[in-house]
Amino acid sequence: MTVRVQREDFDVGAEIAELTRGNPRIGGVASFIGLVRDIADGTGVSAMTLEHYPGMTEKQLATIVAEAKRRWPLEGCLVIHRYGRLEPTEQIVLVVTTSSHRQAALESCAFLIDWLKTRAPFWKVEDTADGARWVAARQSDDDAAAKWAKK
Amino acid sequence: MTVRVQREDFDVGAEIAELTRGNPRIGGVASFIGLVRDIADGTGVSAMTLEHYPGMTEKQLATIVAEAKRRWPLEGCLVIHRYGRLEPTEQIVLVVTTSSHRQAALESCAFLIDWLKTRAPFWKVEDTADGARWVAARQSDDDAAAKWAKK
Amino acid sequence: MKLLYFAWLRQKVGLPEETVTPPAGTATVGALIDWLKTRGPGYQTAFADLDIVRIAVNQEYTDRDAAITAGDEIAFFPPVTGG
Amino acid sequence: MKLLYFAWLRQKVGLPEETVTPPAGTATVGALIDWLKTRGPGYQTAFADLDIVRIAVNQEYTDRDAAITAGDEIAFFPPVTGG
Repeated sequence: MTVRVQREDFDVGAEIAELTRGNPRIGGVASFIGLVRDIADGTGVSAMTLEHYPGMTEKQLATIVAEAKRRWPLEGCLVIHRYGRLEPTEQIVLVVTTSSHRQAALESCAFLIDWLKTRAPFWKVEDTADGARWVAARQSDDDAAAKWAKK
Repeated sequence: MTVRVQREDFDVGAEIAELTRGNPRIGGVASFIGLVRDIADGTGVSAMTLEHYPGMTEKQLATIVAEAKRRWPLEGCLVIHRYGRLEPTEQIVLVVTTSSHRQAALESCAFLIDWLKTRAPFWKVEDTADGARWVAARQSDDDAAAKWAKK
Repeated sequence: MKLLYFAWLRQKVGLPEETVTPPAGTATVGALIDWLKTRGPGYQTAFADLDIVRIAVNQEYTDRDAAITAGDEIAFFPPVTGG
Repeated sequence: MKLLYFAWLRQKVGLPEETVTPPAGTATVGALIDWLKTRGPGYQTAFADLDIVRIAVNQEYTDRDAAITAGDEIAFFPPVTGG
Protein backbone atom coordinates (compact mmCIF):
# COMPACT_ATOMS: atom_id res chain seq x y z
CA MET A 1 0.00 0.00 0.00
CA THR A 2 2.29 2.71 -1.32
CA VAL A 3 1.70 6.40 -1.99
CA ARG A 4 4.28 8.56 -3.75
CA VAL A 5 4.17 12.26 -4.63
CA GLN A 6 7.03 13.14 -6.94
CA ARG A 7 8.25 15.47 -9.66
CA GLU A 8 9.83 12.67 -11.74
CA ASP A 9 8.08 10.49 -14.27
CA PHE A 10 7.24 6.86 -13.48
CA ASP A 11 7.58 3.57 -15.37
CA VAL A 12 4.17 1.89 -15.46
CA GLY A 13 5.45 -1.54 -16.46
CA ALA A 14 8.10 -1.54 -13.74
CA GLU A 15 5.65 -0.35 -11.09
CA ILE A 16 3.10 -3.04 -11.94
CA ALA A 17 5.80 -5.72 -12.03
CA GLU A 18 7.08 -4.58 -8.64
CA LEU A 19 3.58 -4.64 -7.10
CA THR A 20 2.75 -8.13 -8.36
CA ARG A 21 6.14 -9.88 -8.23
CA GLY A 22 6.07 -13.28 -6.61
CA ASN A 23 2.51 -13.04 -5.30
CA PRO A 24 0.53 -16.02 -6.65
CA ARG A 25 -2.62 -14.89 -4.81
CA ILE A 26 -3.15 -12.06 -7.31
CA GLY A 27 -5.69 -12.86 -10.03
CA GLY A 28 -6.37 -9.34 -11.30
CA VAL A 29 -4.43 -6.11 -11.67
CA ALA A 30 -6.31 -2.92 -12.53
CA SER A 31 -4.57 0.32 -13.36
CA PHE A 32 -5.38 3.86 -14.37
CA ILE A 33 -2.97 6.41 -15.83
CA GLY A 34 -3.89 10.07 -16.22
CA LEU A 35 -2.16 11.92 -19.07
CA VAL A 36 -1.90 15.62 -19.97
CA ARG A 37 -4.14 16.50 -22.91
CA ASP A 38 -3.37 19.26 -25.38
CA ILE A 39 -6.87 20.68 -25.22
CA ALA A 40 -9.18 21.48 -22.30
CA ASP A 41 -12.62 23.05 -22.43
CA GLY A 42 -12.02 23.76 -26.12
CA THR A 43 -8.77 25.67 -25.59
CA GLY A 44 -5.30 24.53 -26.61
CA VAL A 45 -2.98 23.79 -23.69
CA SER A 46 0.77 23.87 -24.27
CA ALA A 47 1.68 22.76 -20.74
CA MET A 48 0.33 22.61 -17.22
CA THR A 49 1.83 23.02 -13.78
CA LEU A 50 0.62 21.00 -10.82
CA GLU A 51 0.90 22.61 -7.41
CA HIS A 52 0.22 20.61 -4.25
CA TYR A 53 0.22 20.84 -0.47
CA PRO A 54 3.22 18.80 0.70
CA GLY A 55 2.36 16.78 3.77
CA MET A 56 -1.39 17.03 3.41
CA THR A 57 -1.24 15.41 -0.04
CA GLU A 58 0.49 12.28 1.26
CA LYS A 59 -1.86 12.21 4.26
CA GLN A 60 -5.01 12.43 2.13
CA LEU A 61 -3.77 9.85 -0.36
CA ALA A 62 -2.93 7.46 2.49
CA THR A 63 -6.44 7.97 3.92
CA ILE A 64 -8.03 7.21 0.54
CA VAL A 65 -5.88 4.10 0.09
CA ALA A 66 -6.81 2.92 3.60
CA GLU A 67 -10.48 3.37 2.71
CA ALA A 68 -10.06 1.30 -0.47
CA LYS A 69 -8.35 -1.43 1.54
CA ARG A 70 -11.24 -1.39 4.01
CA ARG A 71 -13.83 -1.77 1.23
CA TRP A 72 -12.15 -4.37 -0.99
CA PRO A 73 -9.93 -7.42 -0.37
CA LEU A 74 -6.77 -6.02 -1.95
CA GLU A 75 -3.40 -7.70 -2.23
CA GLY A 76 -1.68 -4.44 -3.11
CA CYS A 77 -2.27 -0.84 -4.01
CA LEU A 78 -0.09 1.91 -5.46
CA VAL A 79 -0.76 5.60 -6.07
CA ILE A 80 1.82 7.86 -7.70
CA HIS A 81 0.98 11.51 -8.38
CA ARG A 82 3.37 13.96 -10.01
CA TYR A 83 3.68 17.71 -9.50
CA GLY A 84 5.51 20.45 -11.37
CA ARG A 85 5.41 21.35 -15.05
CA LEU A 86 4.05 18.75 -17.47
CA GLU A 87 3.49 18.82 -21.22
CA PRO A 88 0.78 17.10 -23.29
CA THR A 89 1.13 13.28 -23.40
CA GLU A 90 3.10 13.29 -20.13
CA GLN A 91 1.95 11.07 -17.27
CA ILE A 92 0.29 12.76 -14.26
CA VAL A 93 -1.02 10.01 -12.04
CA LEU A 94 -0.91 6.23 -11.70
CA VAL A 95 -3.26 4.07 -9.66
CA VAL A 96 -2.72 0.29 -9.50
CA THR A 97 -4.70 -2.20 -7.45
CA THR A 98 -4.27 -5.96 -7.18
CA SER A 99 -6.59 -8.58 -5.78
CA SER A 100 -7.53 -12.24 -6.02
CA HIS A 101 -10.77 -11.00 -7.52
CA ARG A 102 -11.14 -9.11 -10.76
CA GLN A 103 -14.07 -6.95 -9.63
CA ALA A 104 -12.28 -5.90 -6.43
CA ALA A 105 -9.28 -4.72 -8.47
CA LEU A 106 -11.41 -2.89 -11.06
CA GLU A 107 -13.77 -1.23 -8.61
CA SER A 108 -11.09 -0.13 -6.14
CA CYS A 109 -9.02 1.37 -8.95
CA ALA A 110 -12.00 3.44 -10.15
CA PHE A 111 -12.80 4.41 -6.56
CA LEU A 112 -9.24 5.59 -5.89
CA ILE A 113 -9.03 7.84 -8.93
CA ASP A 114 -12.51 9.26 -8.32
CA TRP A 115 -11.82 10.07 -4.69
CA LEU A 116 -8.31 11.31 -5.38
CA LYS A 117 -9.70 13.82 -7.88
CA THR A 118 -11.93 15.46 -5.28
CA ARG A 119 -9.83 15.05 -2.12
CA ALA A 120 -6.10 15.15 -2.85
CA PRO A 121 -4.84 18.75 -2.62
CA PHE A 122 -3.49 19.31 -6.13
CA TRP A 123 -4.23 22.28 -8.37
CA LYS A 124 -3.58 22.60 -12.07
CA VAL A 125 -2.74 25.79 -13.90
CA GLU A 126 -2.76 25.53 -17.69
CA ASP A 127 -0.66 27.50 -20.17
CA THR A 128 -2.94 28.62 -22.99
CA ALA A 129 -2.67 31.15 -25.81
CA ASP A 130 -4.56 33.57 -23.53
CA GLY A 131 -2.13 33.05 -20.67
CA ALA A 132 -2.18 30.97 -17.50
CA ARG A 133 -5.56 29.59 -16.43
CA TRP A 134 -6.37 27.82 -13.18
CA VAL A 135 -8.40 24.69 -13.86
CA ALA A 136 -11.83 24.85 -12.24
CA ALA A 137 -13.18 21.87 -10.33
CA ARG A 138 -15.80 19.90 -12.27
CA GLN A 139 -19.24 18.94 -11.10
CA SER A 140 -18.81 15.63 -12.94
CA ASP A 141 -15.83 14.80 -10.71
CA ASP A 142 -17.89 15.52 -7.60
CA ASP A 143 -20.64 13.31 -8.98
CA ALA A 144 -18.19 10.50 -9.74
CA ALA A 145 -16.83 10.65 -6.19
CA ALA A 146 -20.32 10.88 -4.67
CA LYS A 147 -21.42 7.62 -6.26
CA TRP A 148 -19.01 5.77 -3.93
CA ALA A 149 -20.38 7.47 -0.81
CA LYS A 150 -23.10 4.99 0.05
CA LYS A 151 -21.00 1.87 -0.07
CA MET B 1 -8.33 -1.27 -31.93
CA THR B 2 -6.10 -4.34 -31.77
CA VAL B 3 -6.81 -7.93 -30.75
CA ARG B 4 -4.06 -10.51 -30.36
CA VAL B 5 -4.27 -14.17 -29.40
CA GLN B 6 -0.82 -15.56 -28.72
CA ARG B 7 1.20 -18.13 -26.84
CA GLU B 8 3.99 -15.68 -25.89
CA ASP B 9 4.00 -13.36 -22.91
CA PHE B 10 3.43 -9.62 -23.35
CA ASP B 11 5.11 -6.48 -21.96
CA VAL B 12 2.43 -4.33 -20.29
CA GLY B 13 4.52 -1.15 -20.17
CA ALA B 14 5.50 -1.43 -23.84
CA GLU B 15 1.93 -2.17 -24.93
CA ILE B 16 0.52 0.83 -23.05
CA ALA B 17 3.30 3.08 -24.38
CA GLU B 18 2.61 1.90 -27.93
CA LEU B 19 -1.14 2.52 -27.59
CA THR B 20 -0.75 6.05 -26.21
CA ARG B 21 2.37 7.30 -28.03
CA GLY B 22 2.02 10.73 -29.56
CA ASN B 23 -1.73 11.04 -28.96
CA PRO B 24 -2.35 14.22 -26.94
CA ARG B 25 -6.12 13.63 -26.99
CA ILE B 26 -5.79 10.81 -24.44
CA GLY B 27 -6.56 11.87 -20.87
CA GLY B 28 -7.05 8.46 -19.30
CA VAL B 29 -5.67 4.96 -19.78
CA ALA B 30 -7.34 2.05 -18.01
CA SER B 31 -5.91 -1.44 -17.99
CA PHE B 32 -6.62 -4.86 -16.59
CA ILE B 33 -4.21 -7.78 -16.38
CA GLY B 34 -5.34 -11.28 -15.46
CA LEU B 35 -2.76 -13.47 -13.72
CA VAL B 36 -2.63 -17.20 -12.93
CA ARG B 37 -3.29 -17.85 -9.23
CA ASP B 38 -1.83 -20.79 -7.33
CA ILE B 39 -5.14 -21.67 -5.75
CA ALA B 40 -8.64 -22.04 -7.17
CA ASP B 41 -11.76 -23.10 -5.32
CA GLY B 42 -9.61 -24.03 -2.36
CA THR B 43 -7.31 -26.36 -4.32
CA GLY B 44 -3.65 -25.79 -5.14
CA VAL B 45 -2.96 -25.25 -8.83
CA SER B 46 0.56 -25.91 -10.14
CA ALA B 47 -0.19 -24.82 -13.71
CA MET B 48 -3.04 -24.33 -16.14
CA THR B 49 -3.46 -24.81 -19.85
CA LEU B 50 -5.62 -22.53 -21.94
CA GLU B 51 -7.26 -24.03 -25.00
CA HIS B 52 -9.06 -21.83 -27.51
CA TYR B 53 -10.91 -21.93 -30.82
CA PRO B 54 -8.61 -20.31 -33.38
CA GLY B 55 -10.54 -18.08 -35.72
CA MET B 56 -13.64 -17.78 -33.59
CA THR B 57 -11.61 -16.34 -30.70
CA GLU B 58 -10.29 -13.44 -32.78
CA LYS B 59 -13.75 -12.92 -34.29
CA GLN B 60 -15.48 -12.76 -30.90
CA LEU B 61 -12.84 -10.48 -29.43
CA ALA B 62 -13.14 -8.14 -32.41
CA THR B 63 -16.92 -8.07 -31.95
CA ILE B 64 -16.58 -7.23 -28.25
CA VAL B 65 -14.05 -4.48 -29.01
CA ALA B 66 -16.37 -3.04 -31.68
CA GLU B 67 -19.19 -2.99 -29.12
CA ALA B 68 -17.00 -1.11 -26.62
CA LYS B 69 -16.08 1.40 -29.31
CA ARG B 70 -19.78 1.88 -30.07
CA ARG B 71 -20.63 2.54 -26.41
CA TRP B 72 -17.72 4.77 -25.37
CA PRO B 73 -15.66 7.48 -27.10
CA LEU B 74 -12.37 5.57 -27.19
CA GLU B 75 -9.08 6.73 -28.63
CA GLY B 76 -7.63 3.23 -28.56
CA CYS B 77 -8.24 -0.27 -27.33
CA LEU B 78 -6.06 -3.36 -27.01
CA VAL B 79 -6.88 -6.94 -26.01
CA ILE B 80 -4.19 -9.61 -25.75
CA HIS B 81 -5.11 -13.11 -24.61
CA ARG B 82 -2.63 -15.95 -24.24
CA TYR B 83 -3.14 -19.67 -24.69
CA GLY B 84 -1.06 -22.73 -23.83
CA ARG B 85 0.49 -23.76 -20.53
CA LEU B 86 0.87 -21.08 -17.85
CA GLU B 87 2.16 -21.20 -14.30
CA PRO B 88 1.07 -19.19 -11.24
CA THR B 89 1.97 -15.46 -11.45
CA GLU B 90 2.09 -15.64 -15.28
CA GLN B 91 0.06 -13.16 -17.31
CA ILE B 92 -3.07 -14.49 -19.07
CA VAL B 93 -4.86 -11.48 -20.50
CA LEU B 94 -4.38 -7.74 -21.00
CA VAL B 95 -7.09 -5.19 -21.73
CA VAL B 96 -6.16 -1.53 -22.27
CA THR B 97 -8.51 1.30 -23.21
CA THR B 98 -7.70 4.97 -23.79
CA SER B 99 -10.01 7.95 -24.01
CA SER B 100 -10.17 11.70 -23.48
CA HIS B 101 -12.44 10.89 -20.56
CA ARG B 102 -11.47 8.94 -17.48
CA GLN B 103 -14.87 7.29 -16.98
CA ALA B 104 -15.00 6.09 -20.60
CA ALA B 105 -11.60 4.42 -20.21
CA LEU B 106 -12.46 2.83 -16.84
CA GLU B 107 -15.92 1.62 -17.80
CA SER B 108 -14.96 0.23 -21.21
CA CYS B 109 -12.02 -1.66 -19.69
CA ALA B 110 -14.32 -3.31 -17.12
CA PHE B 111 -16.88 -4.02 -19.85
CA LEU B 112 -14.30 -5.68 -22.10
CA ILE B 113 -12.98 -8.06 -19.45
CA ASP B 114 -16.50 -8.92 -18.25
CA TRP B 115 -17.75 -9.71 -21.77
CA LEU B 116 -14.56 -11.47 -22.78
CA LYS B 117 -14.93 -13.83 -19.82
CA THR B 118 -18.34 -15.03 -20.96
CA ARG B 119 -17.97 -14.83 -24.77
CA ALA B 120 -14.42 -15.48 -25.90
CA PRO B 121 -13.96 -19.22 -26.59
CA PHE B 122 -11.19 -20.11 -24.14
CA TRP B 123 -11.17 -23.01 -21.71
CA LYS B 124 -8.88 -23.57 -18.76
CA VAL B 125 -7.75 -26.90 -17.45
CA GLU B 126 -5.89 -26.78 -14.13
CA ASP B 127 -3.18 -29.15 -12.89
CA THR B 128 -3.96 -30.03 -9.28
CA ALA B 129 -2.73 -32.67 -6.84
CA ASP B 130 -5.81 -34.70 -7.84
CA GLY B 131 -5.01 -34.44 -11.54
CA ALA B 132 -6.28 -32.24 -14.36
CA ARG B 133 -9.51 -30.36 -13.71
CA TRP B 134 -11.52 -28.37 -16.24
CA VAL B 135 -12.50 -24.99 -14.81
CA ALA B 136 -16.27 -24.59 -14.56
CA ALA B 137 -17.93 -21.38 -15.69
CA ARG B 138 -18.97 -19.13 -12.83
CA GLN B 139 -22.38 -17.64 -12.23
CA SER B 140 -20.62 -14.50 -10.93
CA ASP B 141 -19.01 -14.02 -14.35
CA ASP B 142 -22.38 -14.31 -16.06
CA ASP B 143 -23.78 -11.78 -13.61
CA ALA B 144 -20.89 -9.39 -14.22
CA ALA B 145 -21.45 -9.59 -17.98
CA ALA B 146 -25.21 -9.27 -17.63
CA LYS B 147 -24.94 -5.93 -15.84
CA TRP B 148 -23.72 -4.38 -19.11
CA ALA B 149 -26.64 -5.74 -21.12
CA LYS B 150 -29.05 -2.84 -20.67
CA LYS B 151 -26.75 -0.07 -21.72
CA MET C 1 -19.81 -30.56 -42.70
CA LYS C 2 -16.90 -29.95 -40.34
CA LEU C 3 -17.39 -30.56 -36.62
CA LEU C 4 -15.11 -29.20 -33.88
CA TYR C 5 -15.00 -30.21 -30.22
CA PHE C 6 -13.28 -28.30 -27.42
CA ALA C 7 -12.26 -28.84 -23.80
CA TRP C 8 -13.96 -31.80 -22.07
CA LEU C 9 -16.28 -32.29 -25.04
CA ARG C 10 -13.20 -32.99 -27.14
CA GLN C 11 -11.98 -35.47 -24.53
CA LYS C 12 -15.33 -37.25 -24.31
CA VAL C 13 -15.84 -37.47 -28.06
CA GLY C 14 -12.22 -38.51 -28.36
CA LEU C 15 -11.19 -36.26 -31.23
CA PRO C 16 -10.77 -32.52 -31.85
CA GLU C 17 -12.50 -32.41 -35.21
CA GLU C 18 -14.04 -34.53 -37.91
CA THR C 19 -15.85 -34.20 -41.22
CA VAL C 20 -19.24 -35.90 -41.26
CA THR C 21 -22.14 -36.43 -43.62
CA PRO C 22 -25.25 -36.84 -41.52
CA PRO C 23 -28.38 -38.46 -43.02
CA ALA C 24 -30.38 -36.39 -45.47
CA GLY C 25 -32.91 -34.30 -43.63
CA THR C 26 -30.61 -33.41 -40.72
CA ALA C 27 -31.55 -29.76 -40.93
CA THR C 28 -30.78 -28.33 -37.48
CA VAL C 29 -28.02 -28.50 -34.88
CA GLY C 30 -30.45 -30.34 -32.61
CA ALA C 31 -31.03 -33.05 -35.24
CA LEU C 32 -27.28 -33.30 -35.79
CA ILE C 33 -26.72 -33.86 -32.05
CA ASP C 34 -29.40 -36.57 -32.02
CA TRP C 35 -27.63 -38.32 -34.88
CA LEU C 36 -24.18 -37.93 -33.28
CA LYS C 37 -25.45 -39.61 -30.10
CA THR C 38 -26.22 -42.74 -32.13
CA ARG C 39 -22.57 -43.00 -33.12
CA GLY C 40 -21.17 -44.27 -29.82
CA PRO C 41 -20.83 -43.89 -26.04
CA GLY C 42 -18.29 -41.03 -26.31
CA TYR C 43 -20.84 -38.87 -28.11
CA GLN C 44 -23.58 -39.94 -25.69
CA THR C 45 -21.49 -38.81 -22.71
CA ALA C 46 -20.39 -35.59 -24.40
CA PHE C 47 -23.97 -34.61 -25.22
CA ALA C 48 -25.63 -36.05 -22.10
CA ASP C 49 -26.41 -32.62 -20.60
CA LEU C 50 -27.14 -30.11 -23.33
CA ASP C 51 -27.51 -27.28 -20.79
CA ILE C 52 -23.74 -27.18 -20.56
CA VAL C 53 -23.01 -27.50 -24.27
CA ARG C 54 -22.45 -24.30 -26.22
CA ILE C 55 -22.84 -24.24 -30.00
CA ALA C 56 -21.23 -22.13 -32.71
CA VAL C 57 -22.04 -22.35 -36.40
CA ASN C 58 -19.43 -20.76 -38.62
CA GLN C 59 -17.81 -19.23 -35.52
CA GLU C 60 -20.92 -17.43 -34.29
CA TYR C 61 -22.85 -18.45 -31.18
CA THR C 62 -26.19 -20.04 -31.84
CA ASP C 63 -28.53 -22.67 -30.41
CA ARG C 64 -29.97 -26.10 -31.21
CA ASP C 65 -32.67 -24.64 -33.46
CA ALA C 66 -30.09 -23.23 -35.87
CA ALA C 67 -30.33 -24.46 -39.46
CA ILE C 68 -27.24 -26.18 -40.86
CA THR C 69 -26.04 -27.01 -44.34
CA ALA C 70 -23.28 -29.16 -45.80
CA GLY C 71 -20.53 -26.52 -45.89
CA ASP C 72 -20.90 -25.38 -42.28
CA GLU C 73 -18.29 -25.43 -39.53
CA ILE C 74 -20.09 -26.50 -36.35
CA ALA C 75 -18.39 -26.35 -32.96
CA PHE C 76 -19.44 -27.80 -29.61
CA PHE C 77 -17.87 -26.74 -26.33
CA PRO C 78 -18.54 -26.10 -22.63
CA PRO C 79 -19.26 -22.61 -21.26
CA VAL C 80 -16.11 -20.57 -21.77
CA THR C 81 -13.64 -19.88 -18.94
CA GLY C 82 -11.02 -17.51 -20.34
CA GLY C 83 -9.92 -14.10 -19.10
CA MET D 1 -0.49 30.20 13.89
CA LYS D 2 0.81 29.27 10.45
CA LEU D 3 -1.33 30.08 7.42
CA LEU D 4 -0.87 28.51 3.96
CA TYR D 5 -2.40 29.64 0.65
CA PHE D 6 -2.52 27.60 -2.55
CA ALA D 7 -3.31 28.10 -6.25
CA TRP D 8 -5.17 31.34 -7.03
CA LEU D 9 -5.70 32.06 -3.33
CA ARG D 10 -1.91 32.23 -3.00
CA GLN D 11 -1.75 34.61 -5.96
CA LYS D 12 -4.48 36.87 -4.62
CA VAL D 13 -3.10 37.00 -1.09
CA GLY D 14 0.35 37.51 -2.61
CA LEU D 15 2.28 35.01 -0.52
CA PRO D 16 2.38 31.23 -0.03
CA GLU D 17 2.50 31.27 3.76
CA GLU D 18 2.77 33.48 6.79
CA THR D 19 2.75 33.28 10.56
CA VAL D 20 0.10 35.46 12.18
CA THR D 21 -1.19 36.30 15.63
CA PRO D 22 -4.85 37.23 15.26
CA PRO D 23 -6.58 39.25 17.99
CA ALA D 24 -7.44 37.41 21.20
CA GLY D 25 -10.85 35.77 20.90
CA THR D 26 -10.35 34.67 17.26
CA ALA D 27 -11.60 31.19 18.03
CA THR D 28 -12.80 29.80 14.70
CA VAL D 29 -11.65 29.66 11.09
CA GLY D 30 -14.58 31.93 10.20
CA ALA D 31 -13.41 34.58 12.68
CA LEU D 32 -9.86 34.25 11.34
CA ILE D 33 -11.09 34.89 7.78
CA ASP D 34 -13.04 37.97 8.95
CA TRP D 35 -9.87 39.31 10.52
CA LEU D 36 -7.72 38.49 7.47
CA LYS D 37 -10.10 40.46 5.25
CA THR D 38 -9.33 43.61 7.28
CA ARG D 39 -5.65 43.28 6.37
CA GLY D 40 -5.85 44.45 2.75
CA PRO D 41 -7.45 44.16 -0.69
CA GLY D 42 -5.52 40.96 -1.57
CA TYR D 43 -7.17 39.13 1.30
CA GLN D 44 -10.54 40.68 0.46
CA THR D 45 -10.36 39.35 -3.11
CA ALA D 46 -9.07 35.95 -2.03
CA PHE D 47 -11.90 35.47 0.45
CA ALA D 48 -14.63 37.26 -1.54
CA ASP D 49 -16.53 34.05 -2.35
CA LEU D 50 -16.22 31.56 0.48
CA ASP D 51 -18.17 28.92 -1.46
CA ILE D 52 -15.02 28.26 -3.48
CA VAL D 53 -12.57 28.35 -0.59
CA ARG D 54 -11.61 25.03 0.98
CA ILE D 55 -10.14 24.90 4.48
CA ALA D 56 -7.76 22.45 6.14
CA VAL D 57 -6.66 22.66 9.77
CA ASN D 58 -3.56 20.61 10.51
CA GLN D 59 -3.87 18.99 7.07
CA GLU D 60 -7.42 17.71 7.58
CA TYR D 61 -10.42 19.12 5.73
CA THR D 62 -12.75 21.15 7.87
CA ASP D 63 -15.08 24.15 7.65
CA ARG D 64 -15.45 27.70 8.93
CA ASP D 65 -16.90 26.58 12.24
CA ALA D 66 -13.73 24.71 13.16
CA ALA D 67 -12.02 25.83 16.37
CA ILE D 68 -8.42 27.03 16.04
CA THR D 69 -5.58 27.54 18.46
CA ALA D 70 -2.19 29.20 18.37
CA GLY D 71 -0.15 26.20 17.19
CA ASP D 72 -2.39 25.26 14.27
CA GLU D 73 -1.45 25.03 10.58
CA ILE D 74 -4.38 26.47 8.63
CA ALA D 75 -4.58 26.20 4.84
CA PHE D 76 -6.87 27.94 2.36
CA PHE D 77 -7.24 26.77 -1.23
CA PRO D 78 -9.70 26.37 -4.13
CA PRO D 79 -11.48 23.07 -4.85
CA VAL D 80 -8.82 20.56 -5.85
CA THR D 81 -8.12 19.64 -9.49
CA GLY D 82 -5.54 16.85 -9.43
CA GLY D 83 -5.71 13.41 -10.97
